[in-house]
Amino acid sequence: MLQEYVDRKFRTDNRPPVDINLIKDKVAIVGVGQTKYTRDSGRDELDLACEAIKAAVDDAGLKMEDIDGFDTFTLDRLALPMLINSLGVPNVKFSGEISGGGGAGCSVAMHAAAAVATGQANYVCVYRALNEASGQRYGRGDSYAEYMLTAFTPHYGYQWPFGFVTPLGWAGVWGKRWMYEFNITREQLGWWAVVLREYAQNNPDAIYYGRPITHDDYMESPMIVDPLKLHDCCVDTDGAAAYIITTVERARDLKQIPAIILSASQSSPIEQEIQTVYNRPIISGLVETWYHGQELYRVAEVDAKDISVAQLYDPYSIGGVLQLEELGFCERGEGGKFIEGGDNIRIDGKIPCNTSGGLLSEAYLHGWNLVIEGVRQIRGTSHNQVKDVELSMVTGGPGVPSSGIILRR
Amino acid sequence: MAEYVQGIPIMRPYIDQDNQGYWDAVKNHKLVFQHCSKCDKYHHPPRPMCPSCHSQDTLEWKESSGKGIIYSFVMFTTNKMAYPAFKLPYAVVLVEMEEGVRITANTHEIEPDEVQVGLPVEVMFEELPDGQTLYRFKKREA
Amino acid sequence: MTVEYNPDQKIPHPAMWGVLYKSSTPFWEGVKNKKIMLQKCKSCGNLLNPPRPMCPKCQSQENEWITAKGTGKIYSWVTFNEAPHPAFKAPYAAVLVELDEGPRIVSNMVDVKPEDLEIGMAVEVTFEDVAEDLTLPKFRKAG
Amino acid sequence: MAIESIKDKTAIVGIGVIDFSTNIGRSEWYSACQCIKLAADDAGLNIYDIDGMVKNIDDGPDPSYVQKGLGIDNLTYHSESHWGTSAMMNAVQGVASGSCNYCVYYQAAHRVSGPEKSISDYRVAREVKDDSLDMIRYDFFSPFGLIGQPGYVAMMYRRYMHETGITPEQLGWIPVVDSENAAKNPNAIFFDKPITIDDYMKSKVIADPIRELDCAPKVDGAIAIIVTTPEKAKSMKQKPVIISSNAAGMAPEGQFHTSYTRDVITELPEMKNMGDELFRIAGIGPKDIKLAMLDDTFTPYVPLQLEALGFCGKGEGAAFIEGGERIRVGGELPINPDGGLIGQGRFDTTRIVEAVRQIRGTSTNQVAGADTILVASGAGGPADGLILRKA
Repeated sequence: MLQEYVDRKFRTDNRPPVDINLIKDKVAIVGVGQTKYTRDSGRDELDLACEAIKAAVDDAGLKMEDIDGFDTFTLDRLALPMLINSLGVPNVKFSGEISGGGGAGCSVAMHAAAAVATGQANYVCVYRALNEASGQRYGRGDSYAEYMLTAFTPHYGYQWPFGFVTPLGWAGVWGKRWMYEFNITREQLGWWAVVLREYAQNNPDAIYYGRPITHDDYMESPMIVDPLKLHDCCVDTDGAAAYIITTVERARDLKQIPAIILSASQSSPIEQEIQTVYNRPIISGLVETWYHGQELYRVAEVDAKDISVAQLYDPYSIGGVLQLEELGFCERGEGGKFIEGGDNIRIDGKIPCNTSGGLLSEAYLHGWNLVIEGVRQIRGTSHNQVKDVELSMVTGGPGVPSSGIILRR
Repeated sequence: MAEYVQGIPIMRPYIDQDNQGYWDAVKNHKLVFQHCSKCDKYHHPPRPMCPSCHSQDTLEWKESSGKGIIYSFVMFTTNKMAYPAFKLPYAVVLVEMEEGVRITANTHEIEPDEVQVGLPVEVMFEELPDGQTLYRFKKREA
Repeated sequence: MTVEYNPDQKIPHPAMWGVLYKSSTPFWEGVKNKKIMLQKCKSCGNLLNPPRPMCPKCQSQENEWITAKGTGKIYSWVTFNEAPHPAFKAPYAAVLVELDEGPRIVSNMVDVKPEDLEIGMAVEVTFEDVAEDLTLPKFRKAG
Repeated sequence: MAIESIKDKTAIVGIGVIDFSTNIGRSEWYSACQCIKLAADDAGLNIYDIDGMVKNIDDGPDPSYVQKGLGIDNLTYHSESHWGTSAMMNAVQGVASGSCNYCVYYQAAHRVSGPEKSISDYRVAREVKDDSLDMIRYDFFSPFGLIGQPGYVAMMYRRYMHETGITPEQLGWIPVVDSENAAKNPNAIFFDKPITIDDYMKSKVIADPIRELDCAPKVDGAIAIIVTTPEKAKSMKQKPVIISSNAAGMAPEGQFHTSYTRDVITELPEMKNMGDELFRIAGIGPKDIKLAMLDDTFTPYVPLQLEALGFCGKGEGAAFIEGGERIRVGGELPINPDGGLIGQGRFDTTRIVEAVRQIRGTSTNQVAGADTILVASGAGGPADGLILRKA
C-alpha cells in the first residue's frame, strides 16, 4: 500500500476538462474589507462582521443591496438571517458553508466563484468574524473542559481521552515525523517565523507590528508543545474580514483593479480527518495540499515557477514550510533547507511568502487576511509589494480538507 | 508520565455501533482492530463498512499483538495547548502497531527524553476512577 | 393568571445569548430599571428591533436608545397546553404585542387568561421579577 | 450579465434511500455510507468515481468522514448548507462549474435515536453553557416561554386565521391527504391507513392553534442523490431527471419561524423570492407545474406556499386545500404523493427523491404525466427549491 500511495499520480483523465471550467478567468475578487485586528475587540462578532462587510462593499464601489450571496466556514457562529437583517441585504440567492476549519480558507472563495459563474448569484460576500483571542478559543485545551467531555465526532474519541484535544498538538505529530524523516531542524523552521515577523513590521494592521524578533529570539522562545515553539504558532485574533466576488464582466464597471481567479480548487484525500491524519501510509507530507495544488496548476495551465507570490495558510510554521514542498516550490524534504536564512521567501526571493505577516504575525483570521493580501499583491497595494506580480497564490490550511486559489491581474 | 490532576474529568469517546467493539475490548483489557476478512486489510479508525469492498458482514475484530514502535509523538510542555486534567509535561505518542495500524495514546513510565521515534512499546491498560478504561504504552524489549 | 413557574427549574436567561448579541444589553438593562428601551438609528431614525449593530436602511453603526411608552395592542398569541420547557407550567400563553411605537415584542399577560385573549386588545407594560437575576417586561389589559 | 444560467446544465442520475425508522440501530456514519452506496448502484456508478459531496450542516458526518468510510481517493468539491435542501444548489454549482464530475448530496440524520439526541440530553444534564450552540436568536422569546417550533409557527398561524379566516377544518386536509398518500408508501412509516378530518380535529392541541398532526414527526433515515451533467447521464443506468432550475431566497427581517417584526407576518417572502427566481431560470410559470412537492413540516406553511409560489392568489390557500380534491393525485395540483413529511417524518430530501421517482414513473403513487415538478423547501425561513423535468 505504501508504494501504491507514494507512486500515486494525479489523475487528470477523470477530471472535468479545463474548457468547461466556468470559474477560470471569469470571476474576480473586487472588494476587500477588514476590521482592526486586536487581541480584545470588546464587540460581538455580528458587529465586527457588519463593519468588515461594509468596508468590502465600499471598497468595491457597490451598494449593500447589490449583495445577494454569502459564504463562510461552518465554524462561523453568526446566523445568516441576523447578519442580513443588520446589513440590510434584501435577498440572498446563494449561501454556503464549508467544513474542515482553516482548510476551507480558499474553498469559500471557490464556492462563491462557482455561484457567480453559474449565474446563481451576482455579488457573493465571503465573510468571517471571530473573537478568537478574547472569546472561546478554538485551539485551547482548557476551553474544551467547559465545552463538552464526550467526543461526539467519532474520530476525536481516539484522541481526546489522552489529553490530546488541540489542533497544534495533532499537527505536531505529523510535523515531528516530517522533521524526523528529512532531518528538518528547529533552526531552519525558525526562519519562517522570522521572515513573517519582518513582513509584519511594514504592515501597520498586523498584530505584531512594531514587535520584531530575531532568529535568536525564536530559538529562545518557549516550547509550547514539542515540536512547536511559541513563535511557531499563530496569533489568536479578534476581528472580521470580508471580500466580494463577482464576474469579470461586472468587475469592469467597479472601483478596483479586479483580482481575477485563474483557478480555484479543493481537496479532501484519503483517510482525511481534522489534523489527525495518522493512518495515511505516509504522514510526513500534506496530501491534500499536493492534490489541490495539482488541480490549481492543471486548471490554470501554469506551474509553480510561474507563481509570483504566495500566501500559505500557516497556523504553525511547519504547516507553511511543508506546503512549499507539496506545491512544488522546492523538492520534497527540502523545505527546511529552502527557508534557511529566509532569502527564498523574502520579497525578492524565489517565492515571497505571507507578505502581510501571515497567520503567525499579521492575524489569525482563518485565512481571510491571506486572501486579502493576495488581492493586494495583484492590485499593487501591499505593504510589502512584490514587483511585477503576475500570479498570486493563496492556500487553505494543512492537515485538513484543504483548498487554494491562483489570482491574476 | 501522564499523571492526572485530581478533580478534572477525563474526556471520553461517544460509543456508537461502529466503535463499540473497539471500546468493549478495551474495557476487557484487549486491543482489537477492525479487519476485513475478504480484503485481508486492517482499517483504523473502525468504520461502518470496508472502504475497499463496501461490505459489512466481512468486518471482524482481530486482537492486536499489542506491540509496536513509536512512529511520532508530541510533548505537552505548557498549559496553553494541554488538557488541564494532565500534569505537565506529558507525551502523546503515535504508535505503529505490528498490524500496520497507527493509534495515539499516553505513555507509562517513559521519561520525557526517552520518548523517541522508533522506541519499541507495548500496550497496557488502566482503570480510571470514573469507571473508564484506557490504554497506554510502556517500553518493551525490541 | 400570570405564567406559573416551577421554582426548581431555571427560566431561560437572555444572557445565554449575550456574548453573540451584545447590542441587546441596553434593552435588558432597561428592563431592570422598569423601562422598555428601543434601539434607534442615529442617522436615519429607524427603530431597530431586535437590536443589532448596524442599521439595515442606511448601514450606520451609530445608534441611541429611546424609552417606549409601554402601551400597545395584542397582535397574536399562542397557548401552550404542553410546556416546551420544564421551567413553565402549562397551560400558559405567550403574546406578541405591537407597541405603539411600531416594534413587536413577545411577552406574557399577567391578568388575562389564555381563553380571554383577543387580537387587538389594548395592553400596557408591567414588570415582574421572575427570578433573582431576571426581570421580565409583561403586559396587562390597559385602562 | 450572468455568464451562464444553470438551466438544464445538471441532472439527477441516482437516488439511495435507507428504510426510515424511529430507532434505526446504526450509526449516522453507516447510514451515510450505505445510502450513497445504494445511490451509486441505482445510477450504475462506481463509488470511487464520486468526487463531490454536499450535505446539510446538521445532518450526519462531514464529507471527509463519508469519503473515508467509502474509501474514496479524493474529493475535489465539498460543502455544507443550512436549510431545507439548499445543499442541492452546491451540488448543481459544483457540477455545472466544472469543479467535479459526480456530486452526491447526502442527508443522514437519525433525529430520534442519533447523537443529536445524545448531545441535547448531555447539555441538559451538564447545563453546558456554550453560547456557540445557540446561534439562532431566541433571546426575546425563550424567557417568556415561547420555545420550540410548534409554538413559533402557532403565533403566525393565529394571525393567519385572524387575517384570512382559515380554519382548522380546512387546514386539516393537509394531514388527511398526506395520510392517504402515506398509506400507499412503504417508507412512510407514520400512517398504515388514512385518517379523516374528524381524526385530525381530535388530535391533541399542543401549542394552540397548532395540533400534534400539524407537525411532522422526527425520524431516523438517510438519503443520497447523485448529480452530474446531462451529457454524462446519457450513458448511465437510469433515465436522467433534468434539473431545469434551482434557486434559493431570503427576505428582510427574516428569522427561523419567528419573523414577527415584518409588517405582514402571514406571508412567505423568502419562498416568493425563491419561486420567482426558480420560474425565471426555468422559463416557465406555475401553470406548467404538474406536481408540487411542498414543505409540510408544519401544515400552515402549505397554503402559504401555494400563495407564495403563485399556485393561487393571496388568501386563497385555504380554499385550495379544503376537501383535498385539488391536491390529491388526479387533482389540479397534486401535492406530496409520497405522504409528505407528515407521513414520512422530517426529512427534506424525501421531496427530491419522490420527484425523481415520479419523473421516472416509479412512484408508489404515480401522478399521470408528471413531467415537470416543483420542489420547495425551507418554509418559514430561508427557502430553496428545484424544478425537475423529464429528459
